[in-house]
Amino acid sequence: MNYKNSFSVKAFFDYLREKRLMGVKCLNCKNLMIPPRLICTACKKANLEWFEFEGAGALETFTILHVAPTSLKDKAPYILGIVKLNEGPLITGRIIGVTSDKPKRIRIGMSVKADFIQESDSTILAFKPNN
Amino acid sequence: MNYKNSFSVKAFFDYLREKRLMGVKCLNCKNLMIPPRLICTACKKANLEWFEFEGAGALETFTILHVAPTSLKDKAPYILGIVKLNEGPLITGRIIGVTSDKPKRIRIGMSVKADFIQESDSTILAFKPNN
Amino acid sequence: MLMNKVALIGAGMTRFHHSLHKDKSSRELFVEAFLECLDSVDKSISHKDIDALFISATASEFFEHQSHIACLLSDWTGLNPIPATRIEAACASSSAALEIGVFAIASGMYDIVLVGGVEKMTTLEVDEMTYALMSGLDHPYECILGVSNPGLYAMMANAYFEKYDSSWEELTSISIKNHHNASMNPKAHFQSEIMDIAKKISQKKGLKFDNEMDFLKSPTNPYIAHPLRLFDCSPVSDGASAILLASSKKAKKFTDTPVYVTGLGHTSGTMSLHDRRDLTSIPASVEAGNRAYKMAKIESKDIDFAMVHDCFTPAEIIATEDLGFFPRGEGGKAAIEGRTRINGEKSINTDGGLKAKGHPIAATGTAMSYEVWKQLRGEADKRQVNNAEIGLIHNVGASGGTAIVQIFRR
Amino acid sequence: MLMNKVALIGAGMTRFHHSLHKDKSSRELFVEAFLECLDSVDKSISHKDIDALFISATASEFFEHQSHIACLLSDWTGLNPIPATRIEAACASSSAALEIGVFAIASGMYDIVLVGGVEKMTTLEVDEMTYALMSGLDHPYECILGVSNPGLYAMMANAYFEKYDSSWEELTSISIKNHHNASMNPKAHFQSEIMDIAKKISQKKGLKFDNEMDFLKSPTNPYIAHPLRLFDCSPVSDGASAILLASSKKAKKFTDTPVYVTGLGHTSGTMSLHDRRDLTSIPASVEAGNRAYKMAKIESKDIDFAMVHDCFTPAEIIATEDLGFFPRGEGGKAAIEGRTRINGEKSINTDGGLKAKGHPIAATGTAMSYEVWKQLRGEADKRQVNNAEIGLIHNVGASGGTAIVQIFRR
Ligand SMILES: [Zn+2]
Ligand SMILES: [Zn+2]
Repeated sequence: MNYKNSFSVKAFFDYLREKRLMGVKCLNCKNLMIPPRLICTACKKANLEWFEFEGAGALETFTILHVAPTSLKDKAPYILGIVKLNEGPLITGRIIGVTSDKPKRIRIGMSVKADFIQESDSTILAFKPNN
Repeated sequence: MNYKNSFSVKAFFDYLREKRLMGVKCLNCKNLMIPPRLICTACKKANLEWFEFEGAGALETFTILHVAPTSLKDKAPYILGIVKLNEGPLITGRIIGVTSDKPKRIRIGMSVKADFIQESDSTILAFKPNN
Repeated sequence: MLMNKVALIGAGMTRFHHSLHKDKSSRELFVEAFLECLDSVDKSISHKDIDALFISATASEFFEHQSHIACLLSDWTGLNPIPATRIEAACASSSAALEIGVFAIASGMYDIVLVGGVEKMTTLEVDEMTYALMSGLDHPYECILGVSNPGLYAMMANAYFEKYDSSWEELTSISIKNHHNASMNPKAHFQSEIMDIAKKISQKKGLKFDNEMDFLKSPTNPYIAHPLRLFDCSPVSDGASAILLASSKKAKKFTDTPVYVTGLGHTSGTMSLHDRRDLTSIPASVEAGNRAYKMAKIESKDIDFAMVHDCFTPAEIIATEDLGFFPRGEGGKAAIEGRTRINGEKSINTDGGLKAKGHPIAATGTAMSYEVWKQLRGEADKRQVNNAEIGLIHNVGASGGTAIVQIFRR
Repeated sequence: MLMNKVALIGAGMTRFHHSLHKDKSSRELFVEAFLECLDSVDKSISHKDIDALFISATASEFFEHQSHIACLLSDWTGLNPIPATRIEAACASSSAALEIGVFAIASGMYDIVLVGGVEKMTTLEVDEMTYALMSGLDHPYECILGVSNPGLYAMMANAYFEKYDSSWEELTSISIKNHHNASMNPKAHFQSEIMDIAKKISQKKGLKFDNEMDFLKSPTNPYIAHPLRLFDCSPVSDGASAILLASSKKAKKFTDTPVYVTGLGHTSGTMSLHDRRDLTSIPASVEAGNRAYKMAKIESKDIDFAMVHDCFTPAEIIATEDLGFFPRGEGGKAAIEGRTRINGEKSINTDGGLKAKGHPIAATGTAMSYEVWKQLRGEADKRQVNNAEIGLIHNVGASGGTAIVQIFRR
């Protein structure tokens, strides 16, 4: 077994800064995972390789955050969603390109694609509707 | 049993602001405690009354803090000590009135008395040597 | 195996409240619950009878810059030098502590163990408190994005609405019922019906609300995380709760009416909400329930009453489905029809739930057991469930990364 | 009763280090220890064999804004949905987790349990880290005054010097020995003798040190909390450790050489140092030791080797006295005379101790058990204690608010 791999939180964000949405693929059972893991969630083997997701998917659910934590107080209200990527896995992201004062405009099932926004010191995963 | 007493952390500091060093006395076994408690450490009864300590005692041990936590970085090096009060109990305080560059001048056993210093928003218990 | 080996012989808790405990810190809160717990033991108990302490505080690091709190509470209760250990599993912390107390006794190591939890939350402003509790989520993959606990349950609610063609109106049945139950609970944070609160506000602000729905839909009930509004969320409360556990052998020395632990279920879910395929259920709750039923050798229909984790209103609906009380998609309808009120088909959150009783995070699990203790001993006063024989608690950590179900009988 | 009911069947840990794990967070560190732990099981083990998880992180709230970490690690190890609970008792957290793992198995609830701890410390600057770890002290009565963990042990050291007419020079025997032991431990943070470090520094800075004492007395070894200097303190390290426990019945299925848990002792002391009448001993350690000896039915003289809690050099001296290895006031002299070196009269901290192996807080307790595991199986290589049959670990929370002693035999 190889313990010394780099499927780390840091690597995910390093890739995100390069506008790449990276997860892993299990070399044993082909299971796709994002964010990257060190052990396959399906077959429990630690035999993985990087896998790049296209970033396209459909909105599985969402919320509009009105009461925000300290660091994001100025940004509220903002929208969050969970997106089902076309490759299968789901992931959480900020939803941009729709305004929070019209929640009816945000539809579960609408197709979205990944975007990468800069916030404070880090790159944040976001999704915006496909028009 | 009376659960609703005020032998609280807040009360200790409220008294400290008034330059009073307050602990409690057990009405059952006469045990003296400082800081105040809600249950006697000796007989385990919750039957206490406030007791004012004179603030005089002897230095039981001390240290000179060179690597300080963030909020006290500017104050380092500073001296801390545990004082055995004349009434019996021991308590921790900042040691003032001696300079930290002469550790030999700080003697275990030396007699000290309580002082109350203002630091940021709170009153801090300090002790200084009796001269 | 473990079934009936351990019993509750005492229970105590502070009132849960946002301002009543302003001048108290964790240690004073917990001592208050502890003293009531000692007093509740029918045939009296003393410090020297207690062998160990498993205590929870969920986020005392942020609220009071205090960890190592089990040691502190062992000291402040006068129980020192008995072993003292802090247990943390987010909002399910103190039910995890109770479970470990059961293990410790059943192992033969101890006869009597004190478990409980305390949370002093009101030291922080709402935005800081929101961030503190976000430490229970996946930091890089949820927290950094600004996902809060209400945000996660809001996303579950929207997924549920979509799947079952339901809407926010259904959720109000939960808060209305739980406020009603809390109005009969002297330990509850809120002790008034929603309409009473609405009336108070309307008098003060010169507004007028025709009925509960009129109030709940008004800007006086603002959005926290759409679709969830203020009255969909449990309040911020300070509080503590404590339970004394004893081996069933020793229990009779302390009380003629012990409450037995008959079922334990505890499972972990994925840390992130997004790692679950169905967002309208909490898989860890389903599995924890199944494990608890199996150990207790009963089915969900045998449960007379249950305290379920209603940190936000959709959580209660999902919980009653996950635990098998109602079919999928029908938890909200069941509540609307009154089937979950006290002495309805299944009495849910007789104490007012987290929503109205309050949710001082680490105090919640053992406060649920406190209500079960009261109910099974017939001491729940106006909230009493008739012929209460089997009670269940269901305690969830964050969005379902932890789920704990415990079953008790008299 | 509990004696010999539970055994260690596997052990793993990361190297402890301040820079090597720069790019890893808690989850990656713990998975690394976990995978080594799985690999260490002689007859192989798989995920589905493991029933539950008790994991420690002491101050992950400050280091990574992450609580609910047992759930996170259950998820990241792939062990989800097994129950996962976080255990905290300051610096004694993961030995408390091991103890609870033993209870859980002995209760009959589980057969195989994973315990361990992780601490990712290097995310903070020294002053912030100092403050984070001060949460383990009594916040209003110690922390606010600016008392740090080294400050508390410095005060114990001065009290000890006064009582036994000893001095700082005695302490250096501890750091010199522990660096020597760590130089033979591939998992240790420092893997070099103090004199080697002194030589490196002297080359770089153009200084010259005649011997260890010359170096240790120089400004290159600055004061942290007088009389303690940098080399009296354990370093800041990232790391994780994990232990697999099994019921003794099941253990043989996984290994022919299990390591049995024979003695458990755990007590709480006063939260504040000032609440103890004698500052030259840690009463909780004395009592925890006595309880562990009693359960294991042995005396201190029967211990072949011990990992004791040397977070600061005076702690090791006090520990060897508190545990009954040496008479009061003679712990330091024993070290100077070489009686505590490997294969001396009593081999102490064969792995380099917290001082030189490193002290990622919550990883420390089960890392001590890791060394006991290695020693009792004869796998400690150049550090091997001859005829090692009974090993002890001694893990202290903060200034002694918690003390845990555990005894193992092969
Ligand atoms: Zn796989
Ligand atoms: Zn007394």
